[in-house]
Amino acid sequence: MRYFDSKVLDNQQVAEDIFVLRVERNGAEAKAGQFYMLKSWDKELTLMRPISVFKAEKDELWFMYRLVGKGTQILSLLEKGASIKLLGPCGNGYPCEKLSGKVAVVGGGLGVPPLCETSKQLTHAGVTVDAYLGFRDVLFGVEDFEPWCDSIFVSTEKGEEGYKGFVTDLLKPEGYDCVITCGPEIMMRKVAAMCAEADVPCYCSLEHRMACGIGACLGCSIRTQNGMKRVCKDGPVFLSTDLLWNS
Amino acid sequence: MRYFDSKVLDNQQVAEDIFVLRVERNGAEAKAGQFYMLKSWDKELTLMRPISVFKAEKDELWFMYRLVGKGTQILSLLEKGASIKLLGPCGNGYPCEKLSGKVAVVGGGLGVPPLCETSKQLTHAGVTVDAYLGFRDVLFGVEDFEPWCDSIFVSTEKGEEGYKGFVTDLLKPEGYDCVITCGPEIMMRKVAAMCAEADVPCYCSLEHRMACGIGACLGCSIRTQNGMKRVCKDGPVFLSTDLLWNS
Amino acid sequence: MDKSINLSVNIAGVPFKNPVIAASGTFGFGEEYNELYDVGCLGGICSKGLTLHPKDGNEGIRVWETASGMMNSVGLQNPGVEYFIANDIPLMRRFGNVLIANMGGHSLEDYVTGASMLSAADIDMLELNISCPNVKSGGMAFGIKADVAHDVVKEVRAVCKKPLIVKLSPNAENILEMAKACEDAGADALSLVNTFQAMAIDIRKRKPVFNNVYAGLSGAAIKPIALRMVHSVCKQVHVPVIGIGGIYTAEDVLEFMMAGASAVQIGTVNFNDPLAGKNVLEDLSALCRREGIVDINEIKGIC
Amino acid sequence: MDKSINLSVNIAGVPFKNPVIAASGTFGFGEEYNELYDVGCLGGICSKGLTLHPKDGNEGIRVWETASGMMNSVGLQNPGVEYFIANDIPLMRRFGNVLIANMGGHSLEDYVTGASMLSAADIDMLELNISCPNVKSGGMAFGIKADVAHDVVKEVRAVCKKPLIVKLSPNAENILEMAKACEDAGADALSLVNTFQAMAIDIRKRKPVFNNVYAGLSGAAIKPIALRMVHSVCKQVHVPVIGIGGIYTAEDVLEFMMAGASAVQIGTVNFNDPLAGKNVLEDLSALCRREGIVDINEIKGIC
Ligand SMILES: Cc1cc2nc3c(=O)[nH]c(=O)nc-3n(C[C@H](O)[C@H](O)[C@H](O)COP(=O)(O)OP(=O)(O)OC[C@H]3O[C@@H](n4cnc5c(N)ncnc54)[C@H](O)[C@@H]3O)c2cc1C
Ligand SMILES: Cc1cc2nc3c(=O)[nH]c(=O)nc-3n(C[C@H](O)[C@H](O)[C@H](O)COP(=O)(O)OP(=O)(O)OC[C@H]3O[C@@H](n4cnc5c(N)ncnc54)[C@H](O)[C@@H]3O)c2cc1C
Ligand SMILES: Cc1cc2nc3c(=O)[nH]c(=O)nc-3n(C[C@H](O)[C@H](O)[C@H](O)COP(=O)(O)O)c2cc1C
Ligand SMILES: Cc1cc2nc3c(=O)[nH]c(=O)nc-3n(C[C@H](O)[C@H](O)[C@H](O)COP(=O)(O)O)c2cc1C
Ligand code: FES
Ligand code: FES
Repeated sequence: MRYFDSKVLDNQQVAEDIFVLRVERNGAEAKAGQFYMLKSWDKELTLMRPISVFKAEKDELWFMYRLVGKGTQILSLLEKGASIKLLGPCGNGYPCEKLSGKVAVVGGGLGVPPLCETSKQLTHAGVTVDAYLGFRDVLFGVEDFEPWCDSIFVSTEKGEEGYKGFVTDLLKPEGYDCVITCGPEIMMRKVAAMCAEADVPCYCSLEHRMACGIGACLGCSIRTQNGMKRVCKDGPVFLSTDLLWNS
Repeated sequence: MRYFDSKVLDNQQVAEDIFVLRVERNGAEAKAGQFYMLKSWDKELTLMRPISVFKAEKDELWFMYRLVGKGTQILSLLEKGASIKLLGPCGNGYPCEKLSGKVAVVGGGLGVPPLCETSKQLTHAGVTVDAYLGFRDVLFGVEDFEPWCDSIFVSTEKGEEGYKGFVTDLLKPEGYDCVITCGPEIMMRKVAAMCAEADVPCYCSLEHRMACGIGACLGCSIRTQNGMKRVCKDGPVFLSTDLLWNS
Repeated sequence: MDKSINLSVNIAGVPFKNPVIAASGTFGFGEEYNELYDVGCLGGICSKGLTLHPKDGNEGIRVWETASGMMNSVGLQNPGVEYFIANDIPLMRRFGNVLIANMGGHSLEDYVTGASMLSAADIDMLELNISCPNVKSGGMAFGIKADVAHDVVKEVRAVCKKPLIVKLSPNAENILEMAKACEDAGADALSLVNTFQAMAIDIRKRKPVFNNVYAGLSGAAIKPIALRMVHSVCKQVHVPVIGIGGIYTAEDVLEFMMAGASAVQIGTVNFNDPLAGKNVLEDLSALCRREGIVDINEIKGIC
Repeated sequence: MDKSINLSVNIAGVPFKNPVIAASGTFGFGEEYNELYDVGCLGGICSKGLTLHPKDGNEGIRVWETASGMMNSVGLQNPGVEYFIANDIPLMRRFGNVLIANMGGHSLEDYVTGASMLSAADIDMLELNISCPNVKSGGMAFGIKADVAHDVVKEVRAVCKKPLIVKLSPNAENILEMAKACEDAGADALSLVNTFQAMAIDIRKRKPVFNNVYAGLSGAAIKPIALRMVHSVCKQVHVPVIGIGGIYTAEDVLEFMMAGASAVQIGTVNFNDPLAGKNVLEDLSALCRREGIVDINEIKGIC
């Protein structure tokens, strides 16, 4: 866990509202499924913004984010060379090193990017990966999965690209040793339920509003089967069977 | 009085802490001694910042400002092409068109820049201008007075350049039909007193914290011989004999 | 502006073409901002705070920027009720929107005399400021204790022929008791909040920034507290409530109306964006369309 | 840090190496921030708010950003006094600075039992939170009315063997009466302010953001109000006061100390800058040098 200054290497719009930010890594760690708290402002905004690691390259950290509000707006305006502060790596991440055999990564919307680094780290751990990636209408980041995945299944809600409907329609958990999912809660609940039925372990990555990002403020606590857990520190990755989906 | 979007044409540091900002004029008016309320932020700062017109060129407005706090800091980072909002022209300005003969402009510190446009407009009005410009240590803007002034007298506190001491030591109001002054209150009071003694009319340009800049909030009111006056609307230029120097 | 969306509201029988009103003390008598846009587009304008007799206001620094807000210690500088009636009302009338005279005071007698003069003049509503924290002699007390407020409102109510808005101070000991006391005493509407008593120190001079030491905080900084107060007051009173405090955007207007306000006032934002009145209104009708709101009154108090 | 400047302060007999203390609820038990810098450099650390029994805290959204501030509705999630004593105190002790246990409660009995347990444990001071506005059942009431506060402080005082700080709520009906009541009841020091009761509405969902509807506002937004409260309380009480509320910078620290505070707590700023504690301290000694302050106690209360 470090708090450090970094430099923007690149910040590109890759789809409507979707940007990829590349920053100097400065030796920072990044397990698949971990995230960083980012800020490129001083005190104009109170809080830093949690963004997952999209890719951890040798000297670079990549983040893929959607412009949704004030913070991501400011991020979206960053130009090469700009300063940015990073706090992280935050959270536990996926236990890639403990997995084996065949794993499905199931992502929806902005849950897709963190699964890219995850697919890579799984592949490096000798795991075979299939990706199931669901989008509303426009695809982003799909090609980044290609080096790491056996098969890639894509869906859009109205069928603009790939399968028409939800990506969960395509998934058959039975064929996998483990399922890893990240995306809207409604999707993850569905994936979790399917995995429970098929008796396949399922890891979910949660989102929650965060203040500190490091476990100090209890702003992101959720009730789980094992008591209160901090999404930022004890998560964001939880075994689906530990979750209560209490929202 | 207009509130309009403009573009930064240039923003140069001309001395330690001193910057010259050039923006598109967009047909806006600018009498000598008037000022604009500027902002290049959205809501990160609550208020706009009052800055006097340093030069009104055909298609450009020039401002010279000192970096003192958050607002001027943000201004100082503006690059060519950046957007900036202007509200103005604000205030009454100097009555250049009503003056004749020989006029002394007496400026101190950041009171110097507004006297540059003033010297120009006086010259255009057929008036002969002498400039008395006082600085702490470093000079700025002096060469800009050259086209418009007969003589230019310069002082610094420790004598780094020009006369060592205060610029008021150099001034002899007797020789002028009118004296125009802008700068620290202590300097203007001295100038006003000397003019009173010599029975020469003296115009002073005041500073006051401002919120609206257009006369609506009464945040900048001062007590004068003629009752309460708004520096932003009824001023910033006052006849010295109207002032009470109540601070 | 989108004509298919109804933004008009009614407060104590007075129709407003929309719920956005300029807040007292931040908008003069409308003249200055009218140079920048037609201020008649606003639902209404509250005059700067009047007192029976003319006042010069406070000495020294009067405005000071703070994080997402500002402090002011204008101290009710104004030309007095008589001058206002003779000179400013006719000018304000040209705007064609609701004319609200805002009045403060130092004594019960001044309040009553001023109110009866104003209510006999050509104004639409009287807004009684029982809250200005800047005037040392009195001022404060009326807005702090509910029973004191009750007395002044009752007396003013007795002489006031126009709908009476009572403007509450967030410095009140108990904002709910205060609201109920004013309602009981005959207020036709309540507006809240006025500024929060606050302080700034100039560490270089080692002195308070303001001659009066304390001054009033306004702006976005106070919005969450103001919204809470408006919400809780709306749940307790039956008269219409006008929400005030850090309202900068159309979204803020909806928040306050969802909390129960019938209309809002915008103050500090005028300094940040001199076209705020116009901009907030334009954004409001676009926002209503986006949120599927056909009549702004639909969402009033749904939270 | 500049060793020639004395930053050490004393509060109720407890020496602090400097006046910058981490505020309760924003700093955990110090562990997490200690991964980023040596939190032992701070004058002291207030533990997260404890209650006699463990608490899960509130459901739903717990933190929400606002203009220059944030709201929280954590609801006193904590492991309970017993667990804290057994597990967290030993960890906190390693930091080598002043250990302040912050405790809230729902009933007089819980306060008294918790306080006597804590005061028998290895803590330096007890900070009694009579103000948390998040817990529906009780919590609020203690911090609103001076007479209720007096009772709880008196009972706690009777069982507490350690210096007792009482932390005041800005939602108190009358902050001066509250301060005096707590002083009368035996508080050795006062700390203020806790968060302001506030509200946010999600206009898209047309619902309050927080399950509890209201939540606590903190951060730079509240600084001017907090400073005013600290200033006025300092003028009225004889016990030392710890200033809290939107303190982000070394300049802010000096403002609060010039207003009369003996020390300060920093809360929300830790989220904005995880190294805030260290940075504020470093800046503070540079600022003192620039301002010609040799001993920080010199400027205490000069405004
Ligand atoms: C562990 C984690 C990983 C994330 N990874 C990504 C990612 O890789 N790419 C991406 O685009 N987004 C990601 N998000 C969501 C991202 O944090 C928010 O979209 C972002 O904070 C919005 O900030 P804003 O200022 O633009 O929006 P605003 O709505 O203005 O933000 C206001 C406040 O709400 C918080 N907030 C708003 N939306 C969310 C949200 N969905 N989740 C948590 N907090 C939120 C903000 O952090 C801020 O504190 C992640 C969230 C979490 C918790
Ligand atoms: C009519 C007028 C004309 C001016 N012309 C110039 C000019 O040509 N060049 C120049 O460098 N400066 C000029 N000033 C001063 C300039 O407005 C301030 O230096 C500037 O506002 C500081 O803003 P800040 O955010 O950097 O400082 P901060 O101290 O952070 O500002 C905080 C607040 O105080 C106000 N403020 C701070 N200093 C002053 C000041 N001296 N006068 C008025 N308000 C102040 C700011 O506007 C802001 O509202 C003028 C001021 C006035 C009133
Ligand atoms: C400069 C200034 C002057 C004010 N003068 C008055 C006044 O005379 N009478 C009054 O009732 N309120 C006055 N107020 C309070 C505002 O009307 C409003 O209640 C307050 O500023 C909160 O709203 P805002 O956050 O939108 O500014 C004044 C506010 C400011 C900033
Ligand atoms: C997330 C969060 C949790 C808090 N929890 C507590 C608490 O448990 N006990 C307490 O006395 N104060 C608590 N507070 C209040 C702070 O200690 C502090 O009084 C307040 O935030 C104002 O200071 P600030 O503006 O520097 O944050 C909490 C504040 C925040 C932001
Ligand atoms: S965000 Fe602070 S504990 Fe998770
Ligand atoms: S700044 Fe508002 S009246 Fe002058």
